[in-house]
Amino acid sequence: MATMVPPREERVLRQNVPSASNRLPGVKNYAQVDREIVGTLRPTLGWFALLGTAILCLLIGISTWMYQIHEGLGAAGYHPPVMWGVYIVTFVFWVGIGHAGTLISAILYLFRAGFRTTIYRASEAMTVFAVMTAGLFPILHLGRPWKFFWLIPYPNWRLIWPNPKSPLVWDVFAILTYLTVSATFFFIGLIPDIAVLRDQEKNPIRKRIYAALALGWRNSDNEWRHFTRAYLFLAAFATPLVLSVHSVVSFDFAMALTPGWHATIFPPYFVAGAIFSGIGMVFTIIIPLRKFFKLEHYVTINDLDAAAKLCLFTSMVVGLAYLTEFQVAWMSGNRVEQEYFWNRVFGQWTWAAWIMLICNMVLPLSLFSQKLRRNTSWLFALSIFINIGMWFERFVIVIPSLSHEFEPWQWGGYHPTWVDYNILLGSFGWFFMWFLLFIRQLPVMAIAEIKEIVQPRWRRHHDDSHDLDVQVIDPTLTLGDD
Amino acid sequence: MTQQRKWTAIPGLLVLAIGAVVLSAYSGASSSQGSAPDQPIAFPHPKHAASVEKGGLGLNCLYCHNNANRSADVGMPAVNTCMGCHQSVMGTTAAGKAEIQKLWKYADVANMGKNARPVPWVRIHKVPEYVHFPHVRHVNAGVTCQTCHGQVQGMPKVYQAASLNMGWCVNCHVNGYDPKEGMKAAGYDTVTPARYAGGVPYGTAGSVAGIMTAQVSAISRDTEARVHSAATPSSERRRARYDCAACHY
Amino acid sequence: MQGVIGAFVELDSTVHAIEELKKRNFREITIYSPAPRHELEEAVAAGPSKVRRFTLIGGLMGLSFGYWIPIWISDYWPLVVGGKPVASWVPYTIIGFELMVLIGSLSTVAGMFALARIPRLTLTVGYDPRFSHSDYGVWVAAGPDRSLEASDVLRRNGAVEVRNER
Amino acid sequence: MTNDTESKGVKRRDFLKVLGVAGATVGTVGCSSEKVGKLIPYVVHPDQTISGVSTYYASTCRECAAGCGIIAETRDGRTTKLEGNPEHPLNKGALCARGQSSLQGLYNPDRFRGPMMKQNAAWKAIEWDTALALVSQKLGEARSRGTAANSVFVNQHETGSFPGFLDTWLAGAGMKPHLSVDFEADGAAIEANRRAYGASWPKLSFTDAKLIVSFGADFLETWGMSVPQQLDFADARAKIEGAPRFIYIGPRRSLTGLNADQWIACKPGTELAIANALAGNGSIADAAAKSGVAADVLTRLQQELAAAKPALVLSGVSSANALDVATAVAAINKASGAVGTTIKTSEGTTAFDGISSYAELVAAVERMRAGQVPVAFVRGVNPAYNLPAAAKFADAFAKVPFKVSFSLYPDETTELCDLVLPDLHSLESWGDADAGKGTVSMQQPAMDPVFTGTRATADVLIQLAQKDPNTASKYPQKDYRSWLIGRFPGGTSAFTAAVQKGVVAGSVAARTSTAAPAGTAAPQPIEQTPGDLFLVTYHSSVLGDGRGANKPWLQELPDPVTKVLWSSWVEIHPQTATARGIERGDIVEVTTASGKVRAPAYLYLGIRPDTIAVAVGQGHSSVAQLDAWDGKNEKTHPVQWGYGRYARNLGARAHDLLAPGANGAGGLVLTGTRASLAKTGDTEILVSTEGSARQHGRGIAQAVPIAELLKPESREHAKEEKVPGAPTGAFLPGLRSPVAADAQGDLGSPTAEDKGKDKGMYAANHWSGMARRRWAMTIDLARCTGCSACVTACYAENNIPTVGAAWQNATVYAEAKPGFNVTRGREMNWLRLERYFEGANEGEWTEDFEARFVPMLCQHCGNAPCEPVCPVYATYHAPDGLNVQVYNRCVGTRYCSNNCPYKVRYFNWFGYGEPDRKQYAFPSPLDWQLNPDVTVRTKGVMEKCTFCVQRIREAETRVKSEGRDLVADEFTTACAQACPSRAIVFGDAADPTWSVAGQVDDRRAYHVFEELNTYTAVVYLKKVTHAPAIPARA
Repeated sequence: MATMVPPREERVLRQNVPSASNRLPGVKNYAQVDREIVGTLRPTLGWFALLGTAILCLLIGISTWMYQIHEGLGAAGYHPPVMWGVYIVTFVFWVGIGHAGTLISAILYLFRAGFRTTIYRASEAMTVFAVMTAGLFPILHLGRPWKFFWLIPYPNWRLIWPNPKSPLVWDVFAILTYLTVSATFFFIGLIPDIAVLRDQEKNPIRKRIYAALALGWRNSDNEWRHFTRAYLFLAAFATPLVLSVHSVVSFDFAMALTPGWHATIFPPYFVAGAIFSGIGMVFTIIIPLRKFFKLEHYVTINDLDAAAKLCLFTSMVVGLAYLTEFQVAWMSGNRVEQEYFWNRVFGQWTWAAWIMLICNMVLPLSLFSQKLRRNTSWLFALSIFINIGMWFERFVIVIPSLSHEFEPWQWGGYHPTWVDYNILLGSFGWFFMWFLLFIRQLPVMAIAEIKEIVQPRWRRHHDDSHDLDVQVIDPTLTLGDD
Repeated sequence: MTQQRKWTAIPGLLVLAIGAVVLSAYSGASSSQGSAPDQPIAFPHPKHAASVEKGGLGLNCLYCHNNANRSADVGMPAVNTCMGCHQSVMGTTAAGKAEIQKLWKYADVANMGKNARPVPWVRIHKVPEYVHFPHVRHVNAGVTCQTCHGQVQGMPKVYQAASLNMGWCVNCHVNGYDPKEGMKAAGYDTVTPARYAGGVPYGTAGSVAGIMTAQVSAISRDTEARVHSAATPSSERRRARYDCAACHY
Repeated sequence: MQGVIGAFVELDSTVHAIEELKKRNFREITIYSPAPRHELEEAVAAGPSKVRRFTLIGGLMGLSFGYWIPIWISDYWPLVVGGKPVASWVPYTIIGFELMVLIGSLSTVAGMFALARIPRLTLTVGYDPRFSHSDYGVWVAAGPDRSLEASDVLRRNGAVEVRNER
Repeated sequence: MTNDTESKGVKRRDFLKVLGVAGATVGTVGCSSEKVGKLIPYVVHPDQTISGVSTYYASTCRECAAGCGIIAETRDGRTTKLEGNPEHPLNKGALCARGQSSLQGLYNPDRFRGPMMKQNAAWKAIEWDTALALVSQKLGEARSRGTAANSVFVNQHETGSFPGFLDTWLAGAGMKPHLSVDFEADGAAIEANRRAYGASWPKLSFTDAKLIVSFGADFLETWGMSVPQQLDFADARAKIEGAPRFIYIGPRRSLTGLNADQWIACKPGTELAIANALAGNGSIADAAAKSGVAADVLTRLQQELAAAKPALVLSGVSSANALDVATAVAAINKASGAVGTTIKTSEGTTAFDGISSYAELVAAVERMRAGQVPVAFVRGVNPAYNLPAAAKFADAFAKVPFKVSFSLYPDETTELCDLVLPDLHSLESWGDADAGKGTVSMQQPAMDPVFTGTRATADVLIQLAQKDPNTASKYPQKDYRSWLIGRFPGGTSAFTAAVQKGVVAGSVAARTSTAAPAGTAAPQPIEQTPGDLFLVTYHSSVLGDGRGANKPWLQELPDPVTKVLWSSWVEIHPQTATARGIERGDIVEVTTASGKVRAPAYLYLGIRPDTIAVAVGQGHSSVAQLDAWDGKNEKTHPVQWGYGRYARNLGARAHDLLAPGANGAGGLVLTGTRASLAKTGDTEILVSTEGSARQHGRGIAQAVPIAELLKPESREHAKEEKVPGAPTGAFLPGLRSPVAADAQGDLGSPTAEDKGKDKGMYAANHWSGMARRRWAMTIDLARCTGCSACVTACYAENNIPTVGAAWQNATVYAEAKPGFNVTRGREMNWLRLERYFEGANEGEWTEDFEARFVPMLCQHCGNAPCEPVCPVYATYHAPDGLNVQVYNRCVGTRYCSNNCPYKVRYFNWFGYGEPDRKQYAFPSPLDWQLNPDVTVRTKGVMEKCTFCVQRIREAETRVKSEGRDLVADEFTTACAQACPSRAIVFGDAADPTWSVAGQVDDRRAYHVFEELNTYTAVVYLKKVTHAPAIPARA
């Protein structure tokens, strides 16, 4: 298989990962990577408690949904003309969360951003689970959820098809594609790491499961060669995909003529918002994770700092979008539009609009301070605010717009009921159930990719490697170790 | 030790799975086609409706189902319609006699019809209730009964001949109803068309009043004559509007 | 298949071993490494991956299918909605794009699977769990006549363990 | 049709044996395999009916005293829809909301199934023979004691032969003539008419009037005969040229008042001063001082009256001096030359002849209290509810040893009785009515009785008489029908012919007036009653005097003025409310000397700040103190006392506030006391369909001053009212186009060149020919009075569920409050009436504001925003211009509703159409009314106005069978059919022979939200405003 190369003099190999040692100074060698990351997989009592809580929330959500299906959507707090409520808000929220994962794993991969390596696996898992969560909501909010498959073009005896002009059908394509591609991307990246687990697992049953999941991966040069290329292409696909998906989600609104929805700014606005909310969620997840899994030397404070800068940037993009919306309404000369925005910010929905503005526009400005950027407690607190703020952003987009449309006679309000809240809770249960299962069953960091930037062992010292922290062979590590 | 290449089986399984899904999408549509429930009286359609040549009485379908050309509902014959003949017609075979006795019970002949009850026929052909199917439109357009109901005149026990699902309906609405096929279904290829003056076929070939000439003629006389000629040109197929609101409202 | 497997702990030794094996005209060499290393890739010097063809073809198929299906659907039952043309290609670009990504990605993965010969049910000869952990492995196909030579090359270049495999 | 269920007491009736293939389309939407049912044929086929094809029976409506002609559409033995009889001289084909709802009286689930008797305070079903024997026995006892003549028979006032028949029967039984009671009738106006014109109700001609002045006469609501009056009023106003101006005088602007061009808000009770001043019996200054109206306003009124001859001045005040006002008004009319022109004394109706006054009823109650009454009969009246609390009816009634009710429904009075002999509904029984001078309106059963246990009272009376040897000879007839035929000139054949048409020349033997009202004690002057605010009570235009409260359609119909439903409310002017810290929805307590009432506050511009108002009609309750119906206690409470499940414990009973005493004509004084108002601290969301009462400049209800229309160059001015971004009004192509207007022109529009593309079935020359038509509708706002008859007609035609009952909310942890779903905006009115106010700043007191009514329904847009967003083509544009909703395809994304600028799409939040759910809107036998041509929607699907597509299909099928083409105006939608203003015209806009095609060209035509380029198929014609001829004050 290996082709002939012209014989040449023995080459002096040189490391070309200059950042390796200063990016992750606490990570010394491959074995340490395996030990520390694989070491996180041991379930603890606290983990079981958390998992139990998540499953409980999920069960509450499921039973509430069953009740809602039986009773009809009236059990939820819909108040026409507000025909879309918490479910669509939460749908957009979760899709948005998903975006940060793909951004980190795909876009930053293409851009070779260094801080990506250690956080991307968790973010990507977050993406997959968030999209899995989001995908439930369009079904959940249907009047007849058992007919959801009518949105999918499949050959049928009725000889009828869905309407490809409907943004909801675009949604079906976008969300399904996104779910498939991000799950594929996630799984492909996991294969070599699962192979590591397979090789290290002692329990025969788990070993078999890992073996099946690893698909017979052997770390051979041929595999790596196609793998890296395929991974690159997937990243290249995922990058426009991530931009398109939230654009398509925004079309759900922008294609309607409802004031407050009918805006050309929506696609970039939504994409920025999605990435912003996603990074918020990444902080929410990564900060406790690195602390409890004692992986601070992997996800370094520098990485968090870099991510915080991204967060600040997207917050400012989102803020600009908010202000642009107001400006467009103000200068449009369209009374319907103006009255709607007035009502949003100073009328019926003041509270929601200001939660959104403060959480998403004002508080993240604190990240201009380097001190706060490097303060994990603040980042964590801020990330919670961002999550809340971004949920309310979607609330503000969906609900006030519908409640204050063209027909003054049909202006209304909206009050969610316990059904809405339970299902919202259930969605968090569903998401965290998967996430908790993930963190104890699969490596939360990409072992192979970290190994890629960790100094390999070298036989000889190179003279010109003075700027590098040259690795010393650990005499304790011999074949058959571990 | 050799390298094993069993992996090819997995994509194969995948293809099978997709195929199964697609198939089930079609098979999921399985209607009650073919169902033939027991009726309170084993009414022999062949005896009544089959042509005289075939040993029936050649009764017109409309003789009993007399609303088919005036209403959305075809109507079932009233008990006294049955009794019109069966007061005197008592059957020839033992089984037939027994069934006619059942009819007498419903008609309560013993008490001069004082406690007569309707016959609770078991329904076989049914479209969902959100489908508006006006028999009158179809019958007056010349669609023979047998087109949808099958050759009832030959069914000792009536069963659902067509699937009655939406694709089946739409097929005819879009591609058109072929009068020739319809007439054939009604058995008109076995007798000379000259016997009929033309008009809307309400019965089977050979029935006493197979064609009702008094009705507005939706099928011209030459259609009848063409029954035996070659393929029907598509322009002569009878088509109906096929947007959703034609039937669903 | 017969061959020799050598395990290395150092990257440069592995590279040297590979290069020497190639010099000695060993044709079938498989390298195991815990992470992709460009040094190894260069040493093996295999051509570019053919995954790209799958990607291109898959993407194009997805794009054309993604345009075709909505246009076909619209024309199949030509209902007017909102006064719009029955088959309007502009919005169908979205479906075209999404299906391009979907089918393109899936065919990329399929291509990678096909080219890398995964999934496979059994690990092949010569594989050792250490190769996913921290060590590099070089497996070289060598008949009984050349196995000694191969072992020698490997050992000389710093293999910590060399085994004959069959 | 499956018939495995049969509710108890419902007779398995002959027509049920019919139902054949595709019988009733009472279906749910789903795709599961169908449960195979039974095909039940007739035993003997009836000659007239074809199963699946409607039969129409002409009859007479009995929901109010007017007696309009109706046509009952009957399918397979069940009446499914009432429409006005176009041949009838009174209503000319129109029918009001109450008339439409007659069906829900017929099929009311709380109707008595058969006779019942109270034994030891418990009710028990008995046999008719037992019941009749008991009545005979009690009557015999009374006769033998010689007290029979003291018995009282209280009957619902009605026109026709029955009152006379009843009096004869009573005489035969030794009793005095009956009391013919109608709480809604304006006794004062009737008495004044008698005195002034010699006729109790002359024909009023609005078309001939130059000026209409109403002193509190709500002639579009409960005053007089609303439908004929409304028809005439709308015709008068639609004349444009020479249309009369209309001035309304009264403390509160009723629906009639909102239709006036000018409102003169006088203090309650001071109409007399104004009327006298206008009649020349008093000074303007004095009137101004008393009434609180500026003198210059009254002067101008006087001048206008003097200038506009003939005028039509009406009096319908409800204060103690009502008779004096009515008399003064008659004088004004005489002076303005109205008699013979606008008041046609010779063409009047006898509908109000022989009516008994409230005072007579009170006198009878006092006789009961004195223990003089041995037997009391009550039929169709509910004095226990309708008499003021001050009359203490229950106590007096309890003193009567034997009380018989003929009521159909378990009302308050019946609960106090000892025996119920349930009558048949008017749609199940025979009768006749006066239809104006020289014509008789026939009443025939449209179907067999719903409950076989019920019997027509007239038949019962005949049976009773036949049991008595003394009277048996006088009643040889088998039943009342035979009795009627016996008296009918021409006998059976003429009778049968007359019944077919519904009206026939002739006259019924009207009952002559009973004795002149006894002098009643003058009530206390209103100024001397306690309280700081005047109290106005009035009969609800929807529920009437309360008799409509048990019909869910009427409960669900928003009050045309306040838009409140399923509850009571107190109208307070915003200024007064602000001063007292009261907000909309705050529960206030209204106290008078007679009692208290708690109800939520409704802030209303159209009421004087020193006045509050409460509507009569709600507040039914049972003596047994039954709780609200919860959907389950049908078993434990077989009789839903308190006027049925839909009326019980809903809102407040305004009668508790009324002061005792009668007006000069012996009529009930509804505006006779002051009241005090207190905030209770409780608050609730007012059950109302009103969003914002202001248009916010969006040009939904547009209007044009009459002066503009009369200018020769008015075409340019027709588009006076600017809406944002309004295009030039080039909407006609969209209406005429076979494919509506498609923005891209791909499908061709009549103005664009055909681009040669295949338009399929949307092409004008397509073989299906569907695209030749463009169904459209015009709504003339100059005619529309906001009466809401169209709304109920739509409910009746389209199987629209009512959603406001307390039990129609979710099951778990959900509020069981009447109207909860409505407070959540979930009402299903496919056609709603929006009422916008123009002028009058919020909170400011002024008489000078305008109300505009807009019926809002699906606009069937050519470029419908709802269509492209549906992911499953559940809504699309049909080639004949309909915006179609396919229920069974709908998955319920509700995106279409979000994208509908008109907000006319309604979602099934619960399984209102599924019989096994507590939210089921049609508990048996209400479901018998369901239109078999319209799918009953299941939960989770969207629905909306279909332009009555089932009627379009029916017409198409009919003309196909008859081998012809549709003729212009051959059929119409339910709303257009019912409209008593003739404001709605439906038809094919692409065919110039249809009326609608001409109407869309009207210079007043406009589309709502034209700037959105939706190319609607509903065209509104602007309202016409009439400024005073004499300039208003500066």
